[in-house]
Amino acid sequence: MNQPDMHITVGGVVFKNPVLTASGTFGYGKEFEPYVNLHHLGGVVVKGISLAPRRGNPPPRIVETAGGMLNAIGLENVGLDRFISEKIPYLKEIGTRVIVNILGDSLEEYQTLAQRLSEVEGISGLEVNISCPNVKKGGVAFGTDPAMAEAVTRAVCTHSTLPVIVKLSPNVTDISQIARAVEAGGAQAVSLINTLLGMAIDVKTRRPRLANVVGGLSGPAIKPIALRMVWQVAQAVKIPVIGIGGITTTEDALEFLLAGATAIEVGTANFVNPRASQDIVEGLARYLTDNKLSGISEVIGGLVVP
Amino acid sequence: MNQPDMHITVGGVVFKNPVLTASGTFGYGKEFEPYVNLHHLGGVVVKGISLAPRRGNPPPRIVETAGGMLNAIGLENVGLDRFISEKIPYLKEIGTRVIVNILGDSLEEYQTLAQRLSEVEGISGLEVNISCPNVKKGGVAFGTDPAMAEAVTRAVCTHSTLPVIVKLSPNVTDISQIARAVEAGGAQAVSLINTLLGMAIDVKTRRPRLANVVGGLSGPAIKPIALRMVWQVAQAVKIPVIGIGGITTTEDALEFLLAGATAIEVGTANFVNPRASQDIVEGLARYLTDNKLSGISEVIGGLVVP
Amino acid sequence: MNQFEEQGEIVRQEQLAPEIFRLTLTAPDIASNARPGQFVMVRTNPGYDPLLRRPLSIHQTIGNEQLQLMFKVVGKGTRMLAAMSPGQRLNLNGPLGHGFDLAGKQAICLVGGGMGIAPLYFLAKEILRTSKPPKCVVLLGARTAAEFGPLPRDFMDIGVKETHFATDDGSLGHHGFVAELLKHHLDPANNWTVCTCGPHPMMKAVVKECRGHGWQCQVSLETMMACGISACLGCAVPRGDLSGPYLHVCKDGPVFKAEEVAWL
Amino acid sequence: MNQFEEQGEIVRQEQLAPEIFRLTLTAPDIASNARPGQFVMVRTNPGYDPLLRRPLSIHQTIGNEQLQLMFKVVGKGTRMLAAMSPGQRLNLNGPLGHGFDLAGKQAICLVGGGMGIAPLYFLAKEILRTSKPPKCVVLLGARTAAEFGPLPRDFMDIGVKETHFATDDGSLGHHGFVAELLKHHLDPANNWTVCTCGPHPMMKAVVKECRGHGWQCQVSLETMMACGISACLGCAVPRGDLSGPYLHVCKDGPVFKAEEVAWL
Ligand SMILES: Cc1cc2nc3c(=O)[nH]c(=O)nc-3n(C[C@H](O)[C@H](O)[C@H](O)COP(=O)(O)OP(=O)(O)OC[C@H]3O[C@@H](n4cnc5c(N)ncnc54)[C@H](O)[C@@H]3O)c2cc1C
Ligand SMILES: Cc1cc2nc3c(=O)[nH]c(=O)nc-3n(C[C@H](O)[C@H](O)[C@H](O)COP(=O)(O)OP(=O)(O)OC[C@H]3O[C@@H](n4cnc5c(N)ncnc54)[C@H](O)[C@@H]3O)c2cc1C
Ligand SMILES: Cc1cc2nc3c(=O)[nH]c(=O)nc-3n(C[C@H](O)[C@H](O)[C@H](O)COP(=O)(O)O)c2cc1C
Ligand SMILES: Cc1cc2nc3c(=O)[nH]c(=O)nc-3n(C[C@H](O)[C@H](O)[C@H](O)COP(=O)(O)O)c2cc1C
Ligand code: FES
Ligand code: FES
Repeated sequence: MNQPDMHITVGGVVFKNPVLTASGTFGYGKEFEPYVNLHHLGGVVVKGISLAPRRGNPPPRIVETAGGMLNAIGLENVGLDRFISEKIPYLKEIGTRVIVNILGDSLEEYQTLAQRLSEVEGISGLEVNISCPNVKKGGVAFGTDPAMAEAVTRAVCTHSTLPVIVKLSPNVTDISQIARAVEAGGAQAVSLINTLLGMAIDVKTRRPRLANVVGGLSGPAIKPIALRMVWQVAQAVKIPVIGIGGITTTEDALEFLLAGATAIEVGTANFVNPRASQDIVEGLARYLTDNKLSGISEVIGGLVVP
Repeated sequence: MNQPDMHITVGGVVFKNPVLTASGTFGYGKEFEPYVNLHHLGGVVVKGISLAPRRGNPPPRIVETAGGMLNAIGLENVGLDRFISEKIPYLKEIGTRVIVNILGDSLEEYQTLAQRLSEVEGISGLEVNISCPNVKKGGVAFGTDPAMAEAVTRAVCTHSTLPVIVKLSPNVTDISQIARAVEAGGAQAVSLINTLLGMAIDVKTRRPRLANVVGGLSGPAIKPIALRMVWQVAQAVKIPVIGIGGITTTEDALEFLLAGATAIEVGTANFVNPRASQDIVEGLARYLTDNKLSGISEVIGGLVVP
Repeated sequence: MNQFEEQGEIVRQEQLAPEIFRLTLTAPDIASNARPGQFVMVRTNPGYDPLLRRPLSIHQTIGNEQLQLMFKVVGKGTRMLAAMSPGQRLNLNGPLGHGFDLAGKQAICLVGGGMGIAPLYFLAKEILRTSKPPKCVVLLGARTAAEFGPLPRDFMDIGVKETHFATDDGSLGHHGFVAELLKHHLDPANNWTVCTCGPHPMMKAVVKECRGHGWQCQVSLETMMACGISACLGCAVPRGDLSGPYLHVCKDGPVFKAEEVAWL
Repeated sequence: MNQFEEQGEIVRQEQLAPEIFRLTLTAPDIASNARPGQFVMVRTNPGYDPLLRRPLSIHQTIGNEQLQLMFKVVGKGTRMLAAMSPGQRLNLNGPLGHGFDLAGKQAICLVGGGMGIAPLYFLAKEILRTSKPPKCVVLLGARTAAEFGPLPRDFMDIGVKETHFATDDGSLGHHGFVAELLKHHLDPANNWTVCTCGPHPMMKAVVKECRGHGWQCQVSLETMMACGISACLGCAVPRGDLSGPYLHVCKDGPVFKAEEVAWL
């Protein structure tokens, strides 16, 4: 029997399968080397990178919730220079696509990141985080206003030779509207969702459980919301949609693909099961074989709405 | 030792304690009689009532998700007339406050409901559902636009002699803005959150698990989002805030009270543990006693943000 | 409403077939009020995964104190139930819904498929205990003989005279669908009341057969349920004529007259 | 990186005290690579409640195949672990983080409080096995004598000559804090290396005492952890001088030199 065809294309780049890992949940790839054959993955999206290194928020930074977790890492990262010198050499050798997640607090920072990363070998695309709810400046404003979202997208696209994926915030009234704005701005794809703003309180101390007070909710708990948004956005735009949010099993991944996602990213599940991303790659291949489907394209957008 | 003082006041009405039951999760009260001493509760919010009876959505209407559930009941209800003739006589006798949740698809329908219910004995307040995501007309538009939200509020308030609580939708970019609009419209209180729009797909049949395709997510999964919104709204408005969303245990209730909620509503938890509402009333009393607090007012808004 | 929430104490856990279990528990309030066809909502675990209670028919009551549930492991909740052992406590509430109505019936046939057999055992016991119908025929279907576990004997032991079987693989009785047994074994001269519980296509075939003969038919329906007590309105099914408000399985059922509901 | 994910098979579950358990499992890859002070991330259940893995120190390895975890039931995850029994499998990954560094140390004192004792047993075994320090003093604290379970004997059995105890209620040894034992039992003439693990206030007091004497001190820290493998950046702690990037307990620790981290 023929191997089913798992490849997908986003922004002109071919990925060997639709399973990527979500930014901030997979380190810089190397951390998962003991658990996953990295070259079996469709791609790795690395932790969000800013121009200068960032300390991030003070601890405590994470708290578990029902079926999920809150994080207020605050975009801690090594900064662009150390990312290029320390992380890229390893990432170039892992045998899969590397997408770099970028963030900034001004159009200029996004532009510079786009420009500088376009000159680096070994990168297959940029994922633009316009939605992180953790950092007080930057982030939120871009992702919740269509005009700003379009502006950042345009800034990145005009300064980059790489395919640009814009990562959308779910903390909005109408995510389709933002998706359309970003498409108009030139994005080759959108990915969604980033985390939902949430909070938890320690009733013993009467204090917030996160030093930052609020944080981003992720994990299986948010999957229904993410899936609904992916379905809405897939109908609203023509560019490929990458589905993210609570994907933990092969079935979860299939739900997003059926809803119209061309690819998916595995996030919090990497913490629960460090092999999750590879398990899903294998699970999808088995699903195609078991159902005698020739390729993953027979799944994407296959939802039947009677 | 003195009994701790559990009473709270919303819109000039005194409730014996801050624990209410959420609309649509407690039937018309009677359904829980075998499990709960209804007169021990702070109040009962009944299933949403429209002017005419509504069939609601076709089945399937519910699906379980990680730490939560989706519902697309579609606001099935017996309509105002049968509510008044069949349900009110029982509700008048249960020995606690009865709040009637109302919904309409025009300002006029809300007005009429407010007017007619103001003449009915045995009702302590109205909760105005401007946010239900299940019904294609009505609902959504009111709750996601500040001007419309203000308009419905004003329509209800000017036609009602009862305290008016406006129930907010979480499917918005800035819930504080809606809360302020509703306060300006004359609401005596706001309650939040209603359900978050979500979706689930049956990968075997490739069909949505809900006949309505999308539904409202509720349960412990959404608690962090609800708590964050309650905290934001409590800072944004001067009127009392009623916290709703995933409240299942006494600790959950305390989190909402600490975040600034004057009262809370127990929803999906009633399905998981039919005694949940009463357990929380008893748990709060025990908490006050154990911590030597004289009353629940020493908890409300007690969050310490360093 | 005679409904109760109880911390049932598990007294026995039996594995009847590879995936089929029978749990016996002490829950006197529920047991002493239960009628055949009613169900309970079971909290399968103290945590949030799975979150909701699971509806299970009452397989039988034993004396006034105990009740039995028979279930198939199909997912998380039933897997957790299967892992429970004697001495542990299980929170459940019930008895819920309306059971079968056999007042004044003369010739009764019970048709069960798969786990739909569960409530019929309670019903058979009750029929044999309370009345002496001229006929009580039991027709049971499953995928394989193994899936019946000890049930064939159980029905015999309580005094059912006539039991026929159908299996998908022919390993016991008729090789085919249980609904096909109706025409083989029910004397059309009698005015049968057929009570059926099982997979939807099976019940649909039974209903069709009954309609052809003008027999009365009572069906026990399953839907997703969040509350089981008529509070969530999640368990809606369309009426026979597809008009008017929906029926609610947990309150108006789970047992309906076949013509009350739609067979789509 | 010598890290492994294994389906450890549980070979023994012991209840040492009312809330304290010791789990022995076969996990050869992890066991044969573990060093004292390292930890594992344990998936306490196959479902989503609780969702995240739980970090637990390696209490000891037995041969090259087995490892032991010692834990206190404080919430859902540890309660689930306590309910597991021999024959069941537990998914865990490790060994993680950096352990204690005792290369060339002459006089070593281990100070453990509560569950902080867990990794120190492994450490004591290793010290006695690999080197012959002139001194190895063990100081253990708990709320009551019962909480120690069989540990006092266990430490004796492996050849620790000098063990002193402190309990909050005076039921064993010194009535008071374990940190107070340092000045009672450590000869200031020696150049001690103190290794400590336990509640934050206890370690803070130990660090202060060491600083007063100019003794080296290594501390094992606990924070909330989502991944345990340096991917989530959740386990941040401020550096000793409060400046620069945060340290990450799962990667830079859990064992740190006391002066590396801030004592707020
Ligand atoms: C009134 C009533 C009586 C029942 N009596 C019995 C019985 O006596 N014995 C028995 O084995 N089963 C019975 N069922 C079905 C039983 O409730 C489901 O098998 C059970 O809820 C599945 O739970 P789970 O967590 O193991 O599976 P899940 O993981 O929840 O689901 C596994 C599969 O079962 C389906 N399912 C889940 N919940 C229900 C539900 N409430 N109704 C129908 N299908 C469902 C899902 O769609 C899925 O395909 C009854 C159902 C109803 C409504
Ligand atoms: C490196 C490391 C090694 C550890 N070694 C051991 C050990 O050998 N034996 C042992 O009994 N415990 C150990 N712990 C603590 C252990 O991880 C927690 O007790 C456990 O995660 C609690 O899980 P739970 O689900 O039972 O409790 P939960 O319900 O999650 O929480 C109960 C309480 O414990 C706190 N808590 C939860 N998770 C953690 C965590 N990761 N770190 C600190 N506190 C937490 C919560 O804030 C809460 O107050 C270690 C922690 C770390 C970081
Ligand atoms: C600990 C943590 C750190 C994250 N850091 C980033 C980040 O740096 N950039 C970003 O775009 N998203 C970040 N995210 C969001 C995830 O990439 C993902 O969008 C989100 O967690 C939802 O997916 P999940 O439910 O599968 O985790 C982070 C999430 C977590 C849990
Ligand atoms: C089955 C169901 C029906 C509901 N019906 C209504 C309704 O009629 N009117 C309304 O305002 N909210 C309705 N809600 C929303 C709840 O009142 C509540 O706002 C929401 O479920 C969040 O709370 P929870 O997580 O505690 O359930 C319904 C929720 C559920 C689960
Ligand atoms: S299951 Fe809730 S109304 Fe029937
Ligand atoms: S626990 Fe995730 S980085 Fe340390």
